Amino acid sequence: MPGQTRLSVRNIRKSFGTHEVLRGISLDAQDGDVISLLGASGSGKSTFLRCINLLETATSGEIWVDGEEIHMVHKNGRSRPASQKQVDHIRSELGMVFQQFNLWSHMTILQNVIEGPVHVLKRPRAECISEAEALLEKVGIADKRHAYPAHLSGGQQQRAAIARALAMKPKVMLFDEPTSALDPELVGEVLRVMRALAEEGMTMLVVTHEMSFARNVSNRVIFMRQGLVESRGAPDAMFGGGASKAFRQFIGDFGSGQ
Amino acid sequence: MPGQTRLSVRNIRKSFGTHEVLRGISLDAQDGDVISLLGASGSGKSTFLRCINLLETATSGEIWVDGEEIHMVHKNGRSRPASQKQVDHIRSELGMVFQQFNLWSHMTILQNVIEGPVHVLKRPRAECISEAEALLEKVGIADKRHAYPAHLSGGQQQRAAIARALAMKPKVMLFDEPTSALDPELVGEVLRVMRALAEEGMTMLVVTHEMSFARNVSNRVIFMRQGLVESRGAPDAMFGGGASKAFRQFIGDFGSGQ
Amino acid sequence: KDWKTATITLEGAYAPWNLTNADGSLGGFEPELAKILCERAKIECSLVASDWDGMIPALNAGKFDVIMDALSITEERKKIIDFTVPYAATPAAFATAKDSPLANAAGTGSTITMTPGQSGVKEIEALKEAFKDKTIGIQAATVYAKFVYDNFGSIAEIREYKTGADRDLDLQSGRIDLGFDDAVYFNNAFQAANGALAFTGPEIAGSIWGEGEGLGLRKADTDLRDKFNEAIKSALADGTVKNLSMKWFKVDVSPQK
Amino acid sequence: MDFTFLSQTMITLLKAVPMTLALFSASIFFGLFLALLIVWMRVGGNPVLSAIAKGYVFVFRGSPLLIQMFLVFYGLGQFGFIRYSFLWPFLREPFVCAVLSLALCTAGYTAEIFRGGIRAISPREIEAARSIGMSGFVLVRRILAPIAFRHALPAYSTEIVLMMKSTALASLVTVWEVTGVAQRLISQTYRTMEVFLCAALIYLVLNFIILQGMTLLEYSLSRHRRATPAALKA
Amino acid sequence: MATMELIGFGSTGWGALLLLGAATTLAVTATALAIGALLGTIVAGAKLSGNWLLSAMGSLYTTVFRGVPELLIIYLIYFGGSSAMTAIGTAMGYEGFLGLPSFAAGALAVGIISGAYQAEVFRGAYLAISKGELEAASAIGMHRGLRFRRIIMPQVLRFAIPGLGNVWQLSLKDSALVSVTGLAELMRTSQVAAGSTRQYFLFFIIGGALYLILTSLSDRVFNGAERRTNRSMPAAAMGQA
Ligand SMILES: Nc1ncnc2c1ncn2[C@@H]1O[C@H](COP(=O)(O)OP(=O)(O)OP(=O)(O)O)[C@@H](O)[C@H]1O
Ligand SMILES: Nc1ncnc2c1ncn2[C@@H]1O[C@H](COP(=O)(O)OP(=O)(O)OP(=O)(O)O)[C@@H](O)[C@H]1O
Ligand SMILES: [Mg+2]
Ligand SMILES: [Mg+2]
Repeated sequence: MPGQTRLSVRNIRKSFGTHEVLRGISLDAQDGDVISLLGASGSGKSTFLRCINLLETATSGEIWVDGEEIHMVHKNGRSRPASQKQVDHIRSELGMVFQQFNLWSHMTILQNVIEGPVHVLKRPRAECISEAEALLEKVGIADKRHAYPAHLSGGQQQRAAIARALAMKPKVMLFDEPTSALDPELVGEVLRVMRALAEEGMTMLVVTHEMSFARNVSNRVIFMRQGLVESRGAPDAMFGGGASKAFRQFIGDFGSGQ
Repeated sequence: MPGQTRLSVRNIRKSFGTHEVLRGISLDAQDGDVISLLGASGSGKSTFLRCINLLETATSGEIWVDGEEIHMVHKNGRSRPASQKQVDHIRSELGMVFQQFNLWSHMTILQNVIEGPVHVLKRPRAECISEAEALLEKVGIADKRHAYPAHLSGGQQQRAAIARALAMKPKVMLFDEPTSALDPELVGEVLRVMRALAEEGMTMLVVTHEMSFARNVSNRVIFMRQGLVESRGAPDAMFGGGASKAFRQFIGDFGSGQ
Repeated sequence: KDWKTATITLEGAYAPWNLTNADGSLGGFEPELAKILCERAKIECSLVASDWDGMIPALNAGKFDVIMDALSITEERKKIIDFTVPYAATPAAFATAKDSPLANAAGTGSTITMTPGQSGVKEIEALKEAFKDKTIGIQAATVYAKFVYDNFGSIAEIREYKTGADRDLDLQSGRIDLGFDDAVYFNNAFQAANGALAFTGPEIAGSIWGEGEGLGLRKADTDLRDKFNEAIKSALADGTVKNLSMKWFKVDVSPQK
Repeated sequence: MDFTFLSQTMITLLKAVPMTLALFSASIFFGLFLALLIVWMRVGGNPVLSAIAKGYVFVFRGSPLLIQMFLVFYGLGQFGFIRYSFLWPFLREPFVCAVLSLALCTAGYTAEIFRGGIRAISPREIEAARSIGMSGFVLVRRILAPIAFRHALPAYSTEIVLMMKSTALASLVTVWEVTGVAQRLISQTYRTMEVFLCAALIYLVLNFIILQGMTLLEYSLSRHRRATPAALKA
Repeated sequence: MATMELIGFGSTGWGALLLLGAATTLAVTATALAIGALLGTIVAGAKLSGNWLLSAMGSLYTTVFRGVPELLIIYLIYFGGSSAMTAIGTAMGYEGFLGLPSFAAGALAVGIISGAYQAEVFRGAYLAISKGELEAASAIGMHRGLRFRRIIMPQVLRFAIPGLGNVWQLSLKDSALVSVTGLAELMRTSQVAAGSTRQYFLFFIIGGALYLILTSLSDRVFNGAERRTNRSMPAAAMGQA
């Protein structure tokens, strides 16, 4: 099992109008890889994740998930996926936690979490509920399971979003700043959950501003700058001072401090 | 000027239904005070800020802004402000940066920033625009001034929200996790901006998960737990190990590491 | 009140009684008769078109003074408004598709006279036999509707239409087998149908249809009514009505008495 | 006030209520199905289907129901090939034609209303659904439809009430429902205001019941927006 | 050939009258929409006010004017209105009949009805505004009026445009009922032409086509407005995969 390539991205480009946000990004992730995606605000991290699960269609480039290439058709200068079926299948294997959570406002937290397993994966409802409750327990919001998203605090919403993504048991998880709304104690807990998932072999791509996560949990770090990969490497090498000047400046205190 | 009490909160309580979220919180803030509000997710921090500028009406308690008490009327077990005029006036002196940003979706970033100064404070438009541009420059999103919120990255939206609040030149600022969506480099920059504001004498109440801010920028730390102030004190004392066990556990690595 | 002027309303869409020309002016039997009547009554009249549905309430609300719209004089209407003496009275008849098996029923081409409530007329009994289980279309709420219900309600299916014109279209499409209405009206409708429709059975005339068509007025305006009564009587007496009738209907509709 | 007349009128009109209700429920039922089909064609992404749906909505929303009904009932019968086709036994029936034209017309409006509801869904919630592999029918059934329906409900209740009133036109095609009977009474008695007031009262009561029902539905579907969740109260 | 002559502009053609009818319909509808916008805003405000008396009055208005057949409301205003005016006139010593002009009565009646529908459209649009954005406005001290003008109105308009398009359509067709006041709008002109010439299908189809032309003109206006207000929305989430 180790060494199998779960996700492979080749030379992705993406423009909004004339503004080129991604200018050719490639990446390979094996089983159990935890890749931290760092970069300044506006450098294209969210856009990159959104391109991988096709919420945005990249202007050009290739994406392979679990050895399967996502087929694209190109017409009149626009490209789109060739088969919706393939897209759906691939998306159900790619989990995503959004920067803005994007919980379904008309469903309670529990309903949000079981929605995918029950209606996309078509698994038995009772089973999904007990799994969902365990997950909510794990992220510490089991008592809020019958509340609607609008009635939760920011951190509670974020944890609900994480639970919702995990309930799909995806092979690859895409996290967009999964701890931004959490306090240090919870950050520690969520990172523990993520570490355990990595050990179970889940592949993860994590946009984060949490340098301690990048350094201590992930096994590779990618630093994006203006739509390009500025530098990449093992965390120790990157944080150890071997990285580019831009990266050192980006991490600021964190690099020098420890 | 120093020593003048800008904000004073006495024994605020707030329930949602039967769930008591705030259970009696008091606070005094003088000119130039920078108070960090720490606490676990769901402990009531956002609710507390929202009660101060009356977006939620507290179930009981008193609020004084700049020496003026906000008058409340109590009727059938519910309370509400006595004078909408007073509320509007007080709110224009209280800046607020929301956890979810809440930018006005039908306006460009620049329009969002000048909206308050032009239409609430009735200042000349041209002047407001040049000030707004300077503010946007300061938070690093001047190039996005004609974009709509929906087309910005998370960090860009957050900085726009900060600029919008500052443009009102309030006497007291309430920040709800103002750096949650920012990378370390930007966090550093935004904290620099806030430190400068504090030196100019602005009073600030900051909900944050950024321990380095709490420790290095603020002059007082309040730690909330389950709707109560669990402990409070000067940052050095709190982080120096003199604080409660709950607080030490909350800050985790941060406390022990440095 | 001294009646120097009066406003007369009509629908302007009930050819040939009254109709609208393409230039917007009103024409037909009634507008021409109205002109003559007003001259004789020494009243300056203006004609305005208005919707049939609102006509009687609008008269009573004072929007105009006279209705001249092939308005049959009936007991119910007399409770609400006042009438002049009739200036027309028309027979009624059945119509059907020319190629229908019901065409040329017994008595076609003849005229019978009936009085209100009369039953057991042998021509009608013959028609009952012929029209068994057929569908008859009538215009709702007319004297003709009552007649058909009374005499054919037990043997045929009756369908009520809001306008005669709608019924004629269904007669042509074969949705119904027979129509019953004012014979003068039918005469005109047959032209529009390009000869696809024809009378069947006898024309039915007489007091069974009431007194005929008269001008409608507010009950209070008795002086105006009297002026028009005089005018109508004189126009009937000197054959003016008959001439106009022959011009527009090709038959004489002036009340026989 | 002439109470015997009013009560007699009321009784006569009430006898026509079942016909009004039959027209109403049948046309709402078929109209809803047709509308869903049209919305699906409209937003499904196929340009040809979308254009057809657009054209449909344009024609049926853009012209008066009176004209549509006239053309469906009297117009279709003018064509020999329809008169001799297997459809004629159905189209011959006034009730079928009335329901057909009412349903065709309401479908155009309803389709626009639901499209508006779909537009009001937060794009973020749609993205979240797509990201777990939802698309097509499941996406519609689980996410789009519930949210869109909730958004569209006020406009849709309006449309339903309009349909109740639109059934009044069916007397044009010899289906005698409440308004038709009222008009017939008026042309017999000429007491326009009294008869119309009775009819109005009937419609008002029927519509009030419908609107009340819709308000209840709206309330029960917006638990997620109320200030305090009901679960926390008690 | 005869057909072309009938609908043409010659001395026997109905073209000019039909166009005049269409123009009248347009004028009635536009006036009614303006009246309705004013009433609708007030009623929607009342329903949303949170004051039970105001909101009950608002509900009464929307229930009655949506629930009662349009024709009756037109009757009430046209006949009732003139009876009232005549009574007032008589009391003030004026002899004879005083009436609302057909156009004014028709536009007022359709406007009152359209106000009930617009109130619901505005209310729905208001509820669609993000609560956070309203809070942000309160938080900088915007008073009610300002918040309404700067934040609520623009967004309500944005969300209400499709609904207003629907109301426009409704009013366009309600205006056809105004013919009972004797106003020669499009529907009545078509019916008069049909009855006078006995060319029912021809004139109903022409009438329908003219309504469609009015619709397509107004659709163009509403679509343009919709596009303009949509600039700030994220790129179509619906369109793509
Ligand atoms: N409108 C509401 N209705 C009911 N409960 C609410 C509502 N808003 C907040 N709560 C509850 O009140 C508690 C405090 O929420 P609050 O948003 O103040 O937390 P917080 O301290 O800001 O947390 P975080 O750090 O996660 O943002 C939470 O348990 C939340 O579920
Ligand atoms: N829908 C859009 N239309 C136009 N420009 C967009 C759109 N979405 C994003 N952008 C632009 O693309 C750039 C990259 O955005 P992205 O959200 O990927 O940044 P990010 O790296 O995730 O930043 P952050 O850390 O602040 O979330 C930004 O400059 C943003 O303004
Ligand atoms: Mg981002
Ligand atoms: Mg919070």
